[in-house]
Amino acid sequence: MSEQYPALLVIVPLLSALVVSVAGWVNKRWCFPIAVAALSVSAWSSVGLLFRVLNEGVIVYKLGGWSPPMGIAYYIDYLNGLVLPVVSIVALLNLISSKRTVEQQFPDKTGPFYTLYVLMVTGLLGIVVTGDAFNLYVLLEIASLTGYGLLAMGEERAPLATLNYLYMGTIGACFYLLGIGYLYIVTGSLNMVDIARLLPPLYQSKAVLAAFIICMVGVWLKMAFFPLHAWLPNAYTFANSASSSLIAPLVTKVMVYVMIRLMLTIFTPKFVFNTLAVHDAVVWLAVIAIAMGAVLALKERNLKKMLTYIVVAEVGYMVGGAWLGNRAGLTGAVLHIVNDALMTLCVFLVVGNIVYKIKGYAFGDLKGLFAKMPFTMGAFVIGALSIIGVPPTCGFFSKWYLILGAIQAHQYGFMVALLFSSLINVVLFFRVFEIGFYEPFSDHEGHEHHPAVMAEAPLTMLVPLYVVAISLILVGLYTGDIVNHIVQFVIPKGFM
Amino acid sequence: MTDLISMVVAKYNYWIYITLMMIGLYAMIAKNNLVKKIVGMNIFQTAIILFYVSIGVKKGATIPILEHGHGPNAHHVVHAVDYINPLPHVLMLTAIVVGVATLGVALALAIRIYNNYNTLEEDEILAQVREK
Amino acid sequence: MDKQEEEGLGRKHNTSKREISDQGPGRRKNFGPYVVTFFILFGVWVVLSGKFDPFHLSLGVISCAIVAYLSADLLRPSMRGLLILLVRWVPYLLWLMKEIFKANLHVTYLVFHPRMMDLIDPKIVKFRSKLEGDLALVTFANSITLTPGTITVNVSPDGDFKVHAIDKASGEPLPGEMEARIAKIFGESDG
Amino acid sequence: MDIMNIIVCVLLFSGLFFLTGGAVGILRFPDFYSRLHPAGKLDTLGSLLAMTAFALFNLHHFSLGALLTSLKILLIVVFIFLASPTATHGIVDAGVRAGLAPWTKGEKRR
Amino acid sequence: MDSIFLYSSLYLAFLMVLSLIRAMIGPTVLDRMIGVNAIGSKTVVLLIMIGFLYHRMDMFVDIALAYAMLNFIAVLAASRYFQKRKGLYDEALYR
Amino acid sequence: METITSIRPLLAVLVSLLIIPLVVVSSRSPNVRETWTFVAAVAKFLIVLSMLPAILRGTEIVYTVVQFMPGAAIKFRVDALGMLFALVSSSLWIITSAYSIGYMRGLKEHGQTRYFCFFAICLSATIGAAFSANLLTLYLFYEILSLATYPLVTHHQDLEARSSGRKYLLYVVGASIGLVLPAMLICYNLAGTLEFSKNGILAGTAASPSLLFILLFMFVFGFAKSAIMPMHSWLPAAMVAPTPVSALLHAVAVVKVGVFSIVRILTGVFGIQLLSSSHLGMAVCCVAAFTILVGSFIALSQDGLKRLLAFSTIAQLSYIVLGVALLSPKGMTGGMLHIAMHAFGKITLFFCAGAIFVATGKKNISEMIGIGRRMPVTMAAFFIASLSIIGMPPCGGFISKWYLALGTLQAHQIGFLVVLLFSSLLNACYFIPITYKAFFCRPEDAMFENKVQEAPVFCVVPLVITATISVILLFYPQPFLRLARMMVQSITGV
Amino acid sequence: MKIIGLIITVVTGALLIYAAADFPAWSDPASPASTYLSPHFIEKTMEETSVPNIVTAVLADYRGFDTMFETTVIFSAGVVCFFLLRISRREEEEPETRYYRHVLTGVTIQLKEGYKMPPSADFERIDAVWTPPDLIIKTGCRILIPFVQLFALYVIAHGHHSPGGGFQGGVILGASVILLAISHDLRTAVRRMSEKLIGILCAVGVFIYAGTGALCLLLKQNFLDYSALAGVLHVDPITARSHGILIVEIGVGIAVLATMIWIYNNISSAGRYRQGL
Amino acid sequence: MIWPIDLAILTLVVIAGIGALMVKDLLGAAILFGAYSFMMCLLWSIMGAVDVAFTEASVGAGVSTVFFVAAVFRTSRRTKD
Repeated sequence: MSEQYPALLVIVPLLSALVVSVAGWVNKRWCFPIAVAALSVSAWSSVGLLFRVLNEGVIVYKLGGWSPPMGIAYYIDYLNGLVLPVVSIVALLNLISSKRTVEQQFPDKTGPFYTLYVLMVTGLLGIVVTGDAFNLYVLLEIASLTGYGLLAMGEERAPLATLNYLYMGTIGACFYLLGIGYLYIVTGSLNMVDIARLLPPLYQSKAVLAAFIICMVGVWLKMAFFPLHAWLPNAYTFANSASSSLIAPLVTKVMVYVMIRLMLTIFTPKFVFNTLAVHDAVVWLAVIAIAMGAVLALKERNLKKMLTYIVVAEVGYMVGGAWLGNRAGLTGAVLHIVNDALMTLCVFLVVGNIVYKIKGYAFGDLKGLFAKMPFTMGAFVIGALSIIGVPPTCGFFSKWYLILGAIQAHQYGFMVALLFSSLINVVLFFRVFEIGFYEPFSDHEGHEHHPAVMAEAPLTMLVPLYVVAISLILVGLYTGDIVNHIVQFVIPKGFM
Repeated sequence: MTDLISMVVAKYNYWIYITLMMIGLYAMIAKNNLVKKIVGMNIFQTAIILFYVSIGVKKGATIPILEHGHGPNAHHVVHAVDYINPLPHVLMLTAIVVGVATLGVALALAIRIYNNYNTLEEDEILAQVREK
Repeated sequence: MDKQEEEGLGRKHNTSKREISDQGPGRRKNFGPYVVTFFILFGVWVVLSGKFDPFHLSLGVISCAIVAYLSADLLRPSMRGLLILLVRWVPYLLWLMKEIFKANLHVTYLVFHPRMMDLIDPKIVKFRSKLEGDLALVTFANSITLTPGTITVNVSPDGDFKVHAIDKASGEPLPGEMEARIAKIFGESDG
Repeated sequence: MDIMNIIVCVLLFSGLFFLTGGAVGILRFPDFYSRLHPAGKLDTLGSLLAMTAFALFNLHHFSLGALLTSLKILLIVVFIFLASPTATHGIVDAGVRAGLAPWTKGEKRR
Repeated sequence: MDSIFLYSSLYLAFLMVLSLIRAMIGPTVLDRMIGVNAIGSKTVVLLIMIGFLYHRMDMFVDIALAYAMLNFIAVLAASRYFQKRKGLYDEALYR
Repeated sequence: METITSIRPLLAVLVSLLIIPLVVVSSRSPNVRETWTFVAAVAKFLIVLSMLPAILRGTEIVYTVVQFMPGAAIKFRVDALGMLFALVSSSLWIITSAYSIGYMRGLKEHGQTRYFCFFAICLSATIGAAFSANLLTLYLFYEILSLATYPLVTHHQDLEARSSGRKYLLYVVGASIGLVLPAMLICYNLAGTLEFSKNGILAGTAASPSLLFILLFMFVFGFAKSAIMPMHSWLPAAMVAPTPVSALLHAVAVVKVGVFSIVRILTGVFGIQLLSSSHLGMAVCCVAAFTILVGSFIALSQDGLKRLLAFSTIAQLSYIVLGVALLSPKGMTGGMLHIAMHAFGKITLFFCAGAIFVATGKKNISEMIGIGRRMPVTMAAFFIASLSIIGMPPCGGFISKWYLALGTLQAHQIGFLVVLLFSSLLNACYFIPITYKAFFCRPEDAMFENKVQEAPVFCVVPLVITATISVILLFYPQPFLRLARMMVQSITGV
Repeated sequence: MKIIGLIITVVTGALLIYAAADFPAWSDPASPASTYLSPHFIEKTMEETSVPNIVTAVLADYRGFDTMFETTVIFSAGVVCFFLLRISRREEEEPETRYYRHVLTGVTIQLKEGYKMPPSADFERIDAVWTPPDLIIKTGCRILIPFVQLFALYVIAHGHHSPGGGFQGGVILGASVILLAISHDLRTAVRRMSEKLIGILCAVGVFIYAGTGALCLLLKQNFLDYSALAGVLHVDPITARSHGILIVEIGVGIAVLATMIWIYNNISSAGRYRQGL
Repeated sequence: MIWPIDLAILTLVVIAGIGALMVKDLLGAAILFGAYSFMMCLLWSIMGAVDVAFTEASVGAGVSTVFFVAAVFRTSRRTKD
């Protein structure tokens, strides 16, 4: 069966999304177990794929039995071999964690919720696994549409924010589609590898240049890269916690993956860094992105919104890293996809737990939270430390590679931006810790012992949270292995 | 000069697709009404479809459905130059479907927004948001 | 949706003016309408399809069966009506064509007349038709719409017509000859 | 140029003539109700004539397939004949319900 | 014959411009509906003409038929609006 | 030099982490909880001690936990310097644990479980830093230590604690992220490795002198825990913490990790040759000397006992930096030795301050006139310890100061000798009056008139022990002196 | 905002125009797009899949995977609309007032606070804004709807030979039900196709598609390789491809049909399913 | 490909598109958008993309216009631009 893993990876969630949908009409209680089973199979096959890639190298799976330029093919190489397990496992953990929230928030609509959830994961996995440029667009739309649906169910402002997201997302996806069209018009192919093969003689063509720019702008829109980020904070903040903790970790990261895929596979580094030579400008844009994300986060008095701005800043990390144009920077960017997915999941799960128990996430609501929810906050500390970049959590190591790349590329601005944002993160998170820790104030001497009333989230929410939190540390400790066995093969040979 | 004119003439489809697309894009950015923006979004999408379909056009070719598909001379040789490139059409079928799906979702969102704020004008909604 | 309510409301009642059976498709005992619908539809299918190999014909049978199952209660045909209608429709259609042609010439004349504004004098004419059946009324209304300078504005189920006429001459002859012809088709010529 | 083609052309041109009437009519007529007259009638007849022309022309190379295609064209005509008055009625009904007063002689064009 | 069809179709396109003008200038929504409906009926004819120009009549008939059906639905839907929203005539406010 | 691969360094680090769950679980029964703390402290000390013979034999113990990239790993290497530091801190943890029990129970503090947990984490990090074999590991444990100290600093959870905590974080974490991290990466980029080596990892690289200068000061100021001016002002602020915290952490673990890190940087990253050839050592010496003088002067004007001790610490820490930066073998020996000597002395002083606070609630020196009548044992210990800090016999401090002074001479830097002596004079000026007033002045406060009433036994015994050790160290400085000498020998070859 | 929009638009347009200069001329038969992949499709489709409509063949076979997700897109749009708009009974604030109309006389009865009429043949439930359907429209549509549906099925069935296919047929089929809802009212349409049925049909449609693919997988071929169905259908592999295409087209049709109705129901009644457009 | 008609219809498309965006009434915009879809459908068939034309006819002209009208029905016709 293992040769069918690439298909199973996407098909099992798809089919089970349909089954979940039907189950929603028949008996709502079946939805959740089916969804869990489906995502478990995906996770299993993605891990299986990763090991196959490690053993055998690139895997090509022909859908419909048609060989690649004619039909659609899946290419699983080291890059998506790494990203796939992350996507599926993050989705699985969040799914388990979301059970109670969903029951609390949409008692009548669990069926559609899980349907959309599983479909979204299908879309994201498909984006990562596919080797066809147009197929990617379709899957992108699945992920986006379901994402709109999931995000819009939230607070009063959620629909408006989501509609804005929808406008931006549509422009982004259409730009991507247009860029693929430009490539198609000059090459006549839609398969990524095939396009890459046909492109080199056309590097000087204006159409290829425009295709690249348009694709990039489209992808940046989708990932909320700096000047195009305006939709993200509101959309993620006002959504329900189960959805935002799925979408915040995954969507931007998957889009970064798409960007790297575009840069590495379709338009080869030779074109991006030698022919085009705009990477300095992009890195500076990333610098501004990081700085703005940090500063805007500092302004917020609301935990979830603050985190969304951190997401914006993190996007800056990855884009900047990928555009540094050297091995270390790219390693950092790829590593950060993994790490950032995990740490964002961690903090957003914490927000989910807080919302579940306290029904609020403004700073004012967090008073005394360390006493109320010590375990949740414990995980939050780990997640926060990882975002700050404290060793041995994984956030440190991706930052390590990013800074190393910045130094090697002599992009000191980027280095400073990374450090600056880490410092701001320290401020941000310790501000939250302070509020959760001290308020309401005890008397001046602090000797009075307030018996803490524990109101911890249920076990289904805590267990996934701790799995993530521990994996933050484990991934950090095994960074060396990840880099040596996977990430270094991502980067094409001959790349500096 | 003649080059320019011949270029303009030879690719007029592309110019018009760009025009349409820019109309849509401008509407999406600058219009104040949410439904107008959705209309703009659809125009934007159709412009891209126009672009793709324009790629497929081939002078002196017919529609991509084989003549004499079945029947006595079903197995005569098919020449590629006789038929329009079908691939962009396939892609655009998908794109149209995506467009209508997005439209449905966008309208559903607009209705929800209207239920919340009783208006579809973005500035009025934002004013209400700020008041709260 | 309340199941019980649905069931209850769905019981058969012939006297009602309700047009569509609430039973949903396919719960009637009488198979006549289905068969008739099926054959009408199959005739249309053959025209549409133009393929006579067994594969496509069997597809056609399946399709027609599905549509008949779903929508026979919409069409509500009967064997007798079908035959009679076909025979009687043809002369009426020819007559109608003639009328339409005349009407169109009239309107075209108006359209291209330089002083068109002086010629036209829109007004609303009201009258009561003797026709009873829905189908007859609708045929009449549509015919009015298609012919000389008149458009049906409103028809009540009882046969009250409101007609917008573009000028005096158009509105005069109503209900007139047309009503009689339609009454003949639908066998309502008793009046 | 055989006789068939001439018939086809005549039918086609008369169809186009009526369609022209429809197009001009909806521009020239003074109000909504009167505009419906050309829109509802002239277009229908115009289409009818043009379609008949096409159906005939299609029979040029006679075959079963061509006949069926011609029948299909006539099916469109039938459909238009059923649908067009209904649509016209729908619009006029909407006008009445929206409270649009009919134009009467002597008023300004609107 | 092809050229006749070609010029006829160009002429039809011109007629569509006229209808489109009505659809653009209004003044009421209903006038626009009339204009669009008129465009629709011309489109059906035009589609079949294109079929002849491509010499693939049989392929275009289906589209024309579908077109006639769906145009009808759209017009009905728009007119239906006024049955439910009686007297709502707020276009004048922004004219 | 021969090396042994052994897991013992890792165990030494982990043992205090492992008891945290036990501490948390047994939070309802304080006795059990504190037993666990003791067990861990003793176990840690024993593990460290078990490595001592091997180190003294001249071998090194190496253990690689995980390799991230070439030249950067989590790796432990126990050498003489690390052993010295680990010995000091692990032995003092035992004593401090005992003291903590007395102090915390005496004041009925809240959150004691949390306190013991983070205390344990801090100790792990300290030992980890002591045994780290490369810059990355050092940085890792340094960061953990910084963050784990934060809850201890802000233990009281009041406004003052909050602002102090912020200041602490801003200085320590800010400096380490903003300065050490980039400096470390630049190093890595230059040298391709972060492994400490005898000659310094930067020795063979083609770094320009100005880059070296910048790097050095990024490190020196980046390890803000060492409280080199101008990065010092978190230390007095952090004195809001409970006294055992101040005692162990701000006299031993935290600040010493800072200094230790600087010593590692100077010896392991830059190397003696590089420093002396580019005169960078001199620059560091100047900064250190400045800190010594200014710190001492400020200490002179303090009234709060703990704040006084804090500024004294600032000054004393710079002795160590100065000694190492002199680059003369004797000076380096003195500097390293001072890590141990100052630790025992200063911790005694802090214990005394805490004991006074527990027993009487006094914090300011001006309120302690005549306190010797009530707490003679405590004040006697205070006296001994202050002698050690001043650098007078019969205390251990004398030895280290002696070596330092010799070092200045050996390096032909008479100026720094003057600084040393003058600062010792200043030390005497602010310490001796306290003891004098405590014993020989009439108490103003009626509270001191009563009979002898010491702090709880758990408070007093530890400070007596540390004071005693301070004295013993003068006569038997063996393990520490030998370790320091071994280290210096391995670096300089003398 | 307008100025920003203008600037962005102009910049984008300028970029696109600039790039278009390097395009091959429009409708050039020698352009890469026309010479690289498409000749294969055009020339080989018939022998590889035995489907004359190349678009259908490419759509459902060569790029069948795209189409499966296209159907999924539609499906998810339906679910999203339902998820966003449908107001469940629990969410409604107060017990609703119900209206009933006596079918024969047209008398309307109002029942307050959630009381229900006992099931009766003579009354039908209506809504507060109910308007009597127009006779002409109603009758006209009644006659047209079956033919529209038949045409839709024809389109699905003849996707191989003429333009059209599952998607178009499905839309027209859905439109016919929408037409019913428009010409009568939403309740009538919902009675004929209940919400649950629609919801299940949606999923079933996509399931037919994906399930066919998965069946190929179980028959030891790659996903969506319809030639694997040869053994099941007892035909040669090429005809099996053709039949496979038909099967998935039917799936697409069902999914699209149901989704279109679903979206319409939700949008036109804003989720209350009372009174549609 | 019949370029004169193509050009004519392209012009119409642009006009209809602008019209749909300029109309100060959402119902009117929806209707004009329907007209825009008609034009598009014609355009596709002129370019020989029959399947696309079919889809556009069924989707653009039929269903999406109905969706628009339904949405406008459920919200408001009012618009300022």
